[in-house]
Amino acid sequence: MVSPLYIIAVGLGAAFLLGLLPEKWQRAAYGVTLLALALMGWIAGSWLWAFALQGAAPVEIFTAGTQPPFAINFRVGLAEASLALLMALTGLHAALYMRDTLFKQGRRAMAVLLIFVMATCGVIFTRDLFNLFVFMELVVISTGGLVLLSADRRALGAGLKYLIVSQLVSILMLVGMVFAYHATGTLNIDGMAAAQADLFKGGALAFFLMLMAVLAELKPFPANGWGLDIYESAHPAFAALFSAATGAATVYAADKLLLIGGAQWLPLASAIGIVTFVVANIFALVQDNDRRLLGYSSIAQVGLILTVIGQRDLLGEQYYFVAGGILLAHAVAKAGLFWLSGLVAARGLGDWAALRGHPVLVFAFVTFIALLVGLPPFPGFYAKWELAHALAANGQLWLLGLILFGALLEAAYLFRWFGYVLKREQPQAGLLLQAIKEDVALSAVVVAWLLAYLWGELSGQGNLLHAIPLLFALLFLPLDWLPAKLKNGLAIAGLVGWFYLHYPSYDALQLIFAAVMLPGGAIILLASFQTQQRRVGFYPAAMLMFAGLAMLIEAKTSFAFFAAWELLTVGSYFLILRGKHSEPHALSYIVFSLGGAFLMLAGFALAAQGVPDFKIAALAQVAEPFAPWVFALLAIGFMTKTAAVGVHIWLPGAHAEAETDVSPLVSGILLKAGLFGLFVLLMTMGKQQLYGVELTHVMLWIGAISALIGNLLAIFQEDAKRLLAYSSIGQMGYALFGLAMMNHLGWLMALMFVINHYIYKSMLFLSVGGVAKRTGTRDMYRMGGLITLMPLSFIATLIGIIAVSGVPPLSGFGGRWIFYNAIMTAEYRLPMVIIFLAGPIAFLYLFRLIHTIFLGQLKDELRTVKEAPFWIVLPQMIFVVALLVFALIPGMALRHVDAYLAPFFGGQNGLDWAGLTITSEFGYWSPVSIMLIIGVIFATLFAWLLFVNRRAQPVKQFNIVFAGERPFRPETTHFAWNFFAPYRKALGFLTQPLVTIFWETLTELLHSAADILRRMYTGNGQTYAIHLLAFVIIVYLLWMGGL
Amino acid sequence: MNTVLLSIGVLLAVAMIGVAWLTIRATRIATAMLAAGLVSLFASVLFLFLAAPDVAMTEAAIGSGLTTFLFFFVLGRVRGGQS
Amino acid sequence: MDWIAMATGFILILMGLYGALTNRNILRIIVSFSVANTGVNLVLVAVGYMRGRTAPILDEAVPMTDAVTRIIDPLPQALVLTAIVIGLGVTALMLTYAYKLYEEKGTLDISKCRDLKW
Amino acid sequence: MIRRFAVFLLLLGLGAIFADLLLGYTPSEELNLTARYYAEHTAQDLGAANIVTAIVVTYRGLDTLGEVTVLFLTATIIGMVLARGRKHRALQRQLPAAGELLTTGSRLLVPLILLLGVYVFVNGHLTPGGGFQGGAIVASAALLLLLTDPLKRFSHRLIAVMEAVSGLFFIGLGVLGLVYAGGFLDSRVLPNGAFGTLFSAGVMPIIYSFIGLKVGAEFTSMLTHLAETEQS
Amino acid sequence: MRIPWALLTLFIVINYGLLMTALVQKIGARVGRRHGIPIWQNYIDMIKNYALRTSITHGVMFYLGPVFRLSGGVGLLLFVPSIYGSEMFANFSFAGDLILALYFVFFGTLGMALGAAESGHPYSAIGITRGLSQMTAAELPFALAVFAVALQYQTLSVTEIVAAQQGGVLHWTLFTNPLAVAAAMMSFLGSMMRPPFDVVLAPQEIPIGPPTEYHSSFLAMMQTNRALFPVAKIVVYMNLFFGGAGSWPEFFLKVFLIYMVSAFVGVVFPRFRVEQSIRWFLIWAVPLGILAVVLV
Repeated sequence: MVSPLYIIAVGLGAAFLLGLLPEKWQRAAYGVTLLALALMGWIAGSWLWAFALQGAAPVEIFTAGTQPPFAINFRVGLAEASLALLMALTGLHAALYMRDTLFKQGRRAMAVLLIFVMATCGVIFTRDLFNLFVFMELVVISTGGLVLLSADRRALGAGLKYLIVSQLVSILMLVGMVFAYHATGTLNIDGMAAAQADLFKGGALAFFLMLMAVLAELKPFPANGWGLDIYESAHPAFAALFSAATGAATVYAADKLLLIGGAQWLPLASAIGIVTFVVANIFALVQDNDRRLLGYSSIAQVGLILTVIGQRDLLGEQYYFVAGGILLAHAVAKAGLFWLSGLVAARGLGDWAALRGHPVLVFAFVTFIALLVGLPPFPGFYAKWELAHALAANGQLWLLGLILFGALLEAAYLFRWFGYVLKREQPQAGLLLQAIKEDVALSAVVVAWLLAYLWGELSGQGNLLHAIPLLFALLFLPLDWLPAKLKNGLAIAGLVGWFYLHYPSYDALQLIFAAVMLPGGAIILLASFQTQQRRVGFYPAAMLMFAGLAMLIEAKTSFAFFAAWELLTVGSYFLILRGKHSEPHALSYIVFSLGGAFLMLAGFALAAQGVPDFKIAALAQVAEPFAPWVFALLAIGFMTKTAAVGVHIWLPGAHAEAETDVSPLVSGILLKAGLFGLFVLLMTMGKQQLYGVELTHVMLWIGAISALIGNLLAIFQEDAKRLLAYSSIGQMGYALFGLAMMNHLGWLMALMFVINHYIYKSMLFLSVGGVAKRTGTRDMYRMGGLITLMPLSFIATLIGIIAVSGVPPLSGFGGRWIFYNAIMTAEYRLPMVIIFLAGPIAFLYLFRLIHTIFLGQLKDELRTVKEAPFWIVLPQMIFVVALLVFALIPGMALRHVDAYLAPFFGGQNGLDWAGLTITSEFGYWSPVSIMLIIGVIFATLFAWLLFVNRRAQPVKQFNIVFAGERPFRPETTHFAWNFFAPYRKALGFLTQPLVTIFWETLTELLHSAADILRRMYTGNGQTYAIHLLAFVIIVYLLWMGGL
Repeated sequence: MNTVLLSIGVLLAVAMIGVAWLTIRATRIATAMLAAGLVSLFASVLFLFLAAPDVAMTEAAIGSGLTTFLFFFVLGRVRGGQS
Repeated sequence: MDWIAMATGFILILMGLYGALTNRNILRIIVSFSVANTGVNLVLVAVGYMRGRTAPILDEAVPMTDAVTRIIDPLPQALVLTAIVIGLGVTALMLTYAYKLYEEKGTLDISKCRDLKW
Repeated sequence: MIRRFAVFLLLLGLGAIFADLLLGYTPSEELNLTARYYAEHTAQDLGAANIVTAIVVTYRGLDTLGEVTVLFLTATIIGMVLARGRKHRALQRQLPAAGELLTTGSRLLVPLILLLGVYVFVNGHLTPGGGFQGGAIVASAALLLLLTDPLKRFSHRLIAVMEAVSGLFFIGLGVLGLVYAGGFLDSRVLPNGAFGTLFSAGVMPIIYSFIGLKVGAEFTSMLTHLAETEQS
Repeated sequence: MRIPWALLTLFIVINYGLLMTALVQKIGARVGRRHGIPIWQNYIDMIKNYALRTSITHGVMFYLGPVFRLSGGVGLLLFVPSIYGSEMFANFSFAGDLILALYFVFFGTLGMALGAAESGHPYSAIGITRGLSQMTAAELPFALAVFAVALQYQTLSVTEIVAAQQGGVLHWTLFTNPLAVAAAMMSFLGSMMRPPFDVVLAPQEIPIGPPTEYHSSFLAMMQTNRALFPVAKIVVYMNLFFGGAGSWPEFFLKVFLIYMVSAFVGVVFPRFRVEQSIRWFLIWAVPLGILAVVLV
């Protein structure tokens, strides 16, 4: 093994050697540079290998043949080696990426790059304070040089600002250091840490100054304007280095420095870190320049890591896992994004739409964003999980809340950006493709996935990349070049196969949900056979969602549950985003979903109280002070997914704007994930009281109001798919209501809704989607009279609306019947009033749906419309059959669930399923008899009427009684627009978009606050220096004043 | 001896502060630069008193010498910076 | 003496910073910083100073054997040596920046150099 | 005005911190652990009379290496920045020649100054002064030449080679220490020799000489690069 | 064996319905000092319409409308026992309980709406929107009342509810739970399509409303339902609130009296616009229903 000192020696030596080479020998110089960087990387890598795999102990390296306090020493352990490898690799990649620039600038630039990398390694290795200072100064100065490699002339100003600030920093550092030396008699970090006890007051102050100096390099809020300017104007390859390498090295320096101060300084680090994290993310919301946005994000991430460093004591042995996970994820993702930014010609976020033509680059972009946000299976996910658990177990709830809030903001702007990439107009400027640059960026993707695997292996929770559903979903990435039909077949086979292999191990509840989600999904996917092209990106997204669903159902631990939850959220987000105009809606979907997911994370963390490997079933044992909070957090998380009122505003747009076969997926299937979660929650935790309020009672109200508001809004929609989407809100409200009743039949009704809603909503969405596809519009008033042209779609819709409305004999009635039986024993009666009102309102929108599309007057431009494509009609017909079967023998599915639920309610079945009649405590219901009786009456009357009118004469379209005239234009004759005008007059006040206004105001407030506050970054270097000074003074007053 | 040294030290200190004031407030940049060099020079004398001959030499050669030259080099090339 | 030097050093730092943060001319800012740096060096050396002792150079006057009781702390001096040189490096770099900025914009007013912000 | 007031207030705060430090400062009566070690061991272990030099070159040699690198870096960046865009410049205008006195004086003085510089850094381990000071003196010779003839083109090549070679030797000696002695930059690659003589203290004087050369070269390089920018 | 008895019930109720509606109309006319229609006028209309052979159709759903409508009426009647205690006239109540009846009401409404919409006449659609809108509000107090009654008797079985009201007039829900009955009767007014809630059909003006395009046997089928449906609906009310009927005479009397309630109100009040009637139900009837539910 080569001494790590050679990393320094090689870097420096190569830099000096470059001076020897003649000016003309650019290639040789470049070769030396690459070689040196590779050598440095190799040395670091070999040590990493030794530490990680051979369990070598950390080594101390003495210089000058003298023991540490008297000479400078290095320490190299696992963390140092991996960070050094990171430095060398990013350096190497930067050199490759900047090849043209380096050739143009000559060997001097290469030397500066080498010294930069060498210096960051030095910062990481050294255990001597002053040596740390020297290396940091080297980093600063080489940064001052590398900034100038940019083609952007503004970089000059940015570099100057940086130098001004670092002058201030070095003054603070030196003064602090010499007094610390005076107090402890040593410059060695470990020595100082050992001497901590005799740090008298001057020592504390000295430490404070040093800490401020190092923290200032981490760009804390508000002393970070200069950093942003560098990010914005520097060469992207250098910005990548600045973010990944400088950031990581300085973080590590801060980590070392905090050893000196000891535990009492850690809260300060956390406080500064979290403020920076949140504020930088808020500011980033209003950024339109890609690199500046990345700069804000970098600052935020480093703030987060600083927060984690401050929680070092809490995290214990998880510390390096957590901090390292976030740090490496940040470094790789940021480097990758900066490298990508070099491929994009223009600097607006929307200009990244140019990536769209290159699926591989889009995949890279997605990977980096997922890495940054901390989605599974990337390291940040595991890290966030452990962090949240440690914080919750130790009562740091405020901190946890702020971290999650900041993370949500970050996710919001990153996903918004991703939306731009996929949806914005392709810019004129386009891409500046260059093979080497692409390769560099793509190598970061590889590293990202390697890290994901590594962190999975290291995590005690099990590696997500070993989960077969997830791997199956990922398989579709390399297969994406295949034709869609083939992939569709594979996907369906996968879903059905997985279900077939696993259903024996499911209990009744799991079975119902699994049947709806997996084979149910396969049926909907039949509709996807009608696509012709390759449909790039659809299958990985869809299968990611299904993987999440499959894993969710089987999840035993809270970790598995949460990971599955995030997977299905992300997968469905990609699916929704595929819609033509779905960009804003997909964004609001992902923001709400992640918000809900973060609440769940907090809930699980609070429940676990530090127990690793927390079982879902153990939720039942959560003790008193936490239990109601856990319940509330999880419930809100799940209700976000079911779009309960208050957090429902994402749903209409997301479901309506999705593609034809995606809408049923996300409506018919995805919503059930929330119900599944609620089921699990209520089955384990039962009733909880918070401040004397029974939480299930609150849920009861939420469910009722959702039902009312969903239905009410549905009747005023002109857009057919929006109508169905609002209807889903109402239906989920019913299901929530049933669950919250906390009685046997209520739960049974909720399950009934799971099945029913899946069938009829999928059917209706497909039917309406088919119509929209053929007519080219979703506005119902533009349709009309399509019954003769699209009879099959009409039949599906007809059966669908009868089922939704709950009119006997179809299966919707079963739900209503169980509902009435359930409310008979419910504890609360008032919420029923709202549900009663909501019920009949459903008729309004259902009638509107079928009337305005299929009945009434056919439009001239639609006279040649054909029936929907076969593959869209086929699943509808399957659903029709399924609906009839389920209407006839609901017991087939429900009796098992009934028996499964029995133990929760005293062991009795809720209903008596013997024979054909289903009997409850209060009433009875015989689906077969009902169907027979109605069928016979109906058939008799129909036959008679047909017989009587056997010679009836069909008339032309406009042959109606019209005050003696004949209308000629269908547009004026088809009564469709503003259909329920009187209703709006009477109850329109209930449709005030209060919730939308609330969330919009909140968003608006955040944005304008960011827009106003960010003006503190005036662009004047002096102002930035003043910020830094103010930062120091304020922290001094707040912290030392209280110390 | 000690008092003499001390009074010289105080004198130096006062001189340095005065010259430093000139540095930050002089109307002409050239004056400011000269004053900064002078501060450095005084400092190197003070270093001698502080038993730091190495530092004194360095401060004299680099702090007051080279740095000042650098300043003037650049000053000559930017016409005082006001335009 | 050490008190005087230290106090002077601190005052120089503060004055230098005041100059650096209030002057708009970049050259003046750099000059002010160099004053502040001198102040830092003073403070550093002053911390190492011990009354009644001599420079850490062994010769006839200070034999090897009683060096411990005769010389002052050499370490801060070594640090200051490095700090001075680093200070020069940064100053030179900033001057170069100033020169390039002037070439670019024709002015040295730092408040005119605000094309990157927010 | 507001800015001034704000800065004043903030500096008042910083002043308070400094005052706190100043008032809390108690001069130590005894050498602390580290300083005591240097006082007791430097002469025996390293054979250097100037303890500061021993610290700078050996004990904290890594700092010095960094410091030299700072200068190298600065010189490189200055070269990089100023070389950019110089090529298309119109060539020298004729400037008034420097005065007779200066020209003759410099011819006389330059060798002397150079000699002095070399003396300072060669004796760094014995007397005050060393590589940095010597290097600065060497550079002032170059400065003098520049003053007498502003258009004098120094051989960049020569400077660069000197810079590079001395730097490489510095590192090379450091690595030799790693291989043949106690660690990187250990000066005991060569025997300590007789205390107080020129050829003592191991490779310390050699390293310091290279430092001196390198520093001199770098200063010169900075100065010439700056000097070669046109007087606009 | 149930089927012949069910057909008999159907026959009785249709004839009774035809006569009763005509009678009520005649009474209204006499009160207004007009001569009024002959008592068999409904029979004449029906026979004429069924006999018409000139018929046109607007499409499949056009057929289904009346069929749905009449199926709804027949089904509603047959899912509820007509005569308490009589095995013969318990009809098909074994198939489902109160909830079935409650929801089956909508079957005809929905079917009618579909059929009428198929005709393509804008007035039909307007009529339907009005009808459905009004229904949502009108059904609410009824649903609340039913809930209250079910809670009161702790059963959803119509037979059991009737059974619980036996033993004297004072055992009727009318007296044991007057709030619920009041709410339900208000709802009843709305569902009878009589003034003041008849803007849906607007029978006095030009033929506006869902049946605009219907004629001949289509219309006849709907007329049949118009006779049948109110009675079927009143049977539900009777069973729930007025002690049910132990015999056919009691049945006739109670149905007539309950029907007269809506007739009286209709004579007194002017017609409401739809939003007015919605507000009226929400303001007056719903609170009563809520009180009924809460106080049970």
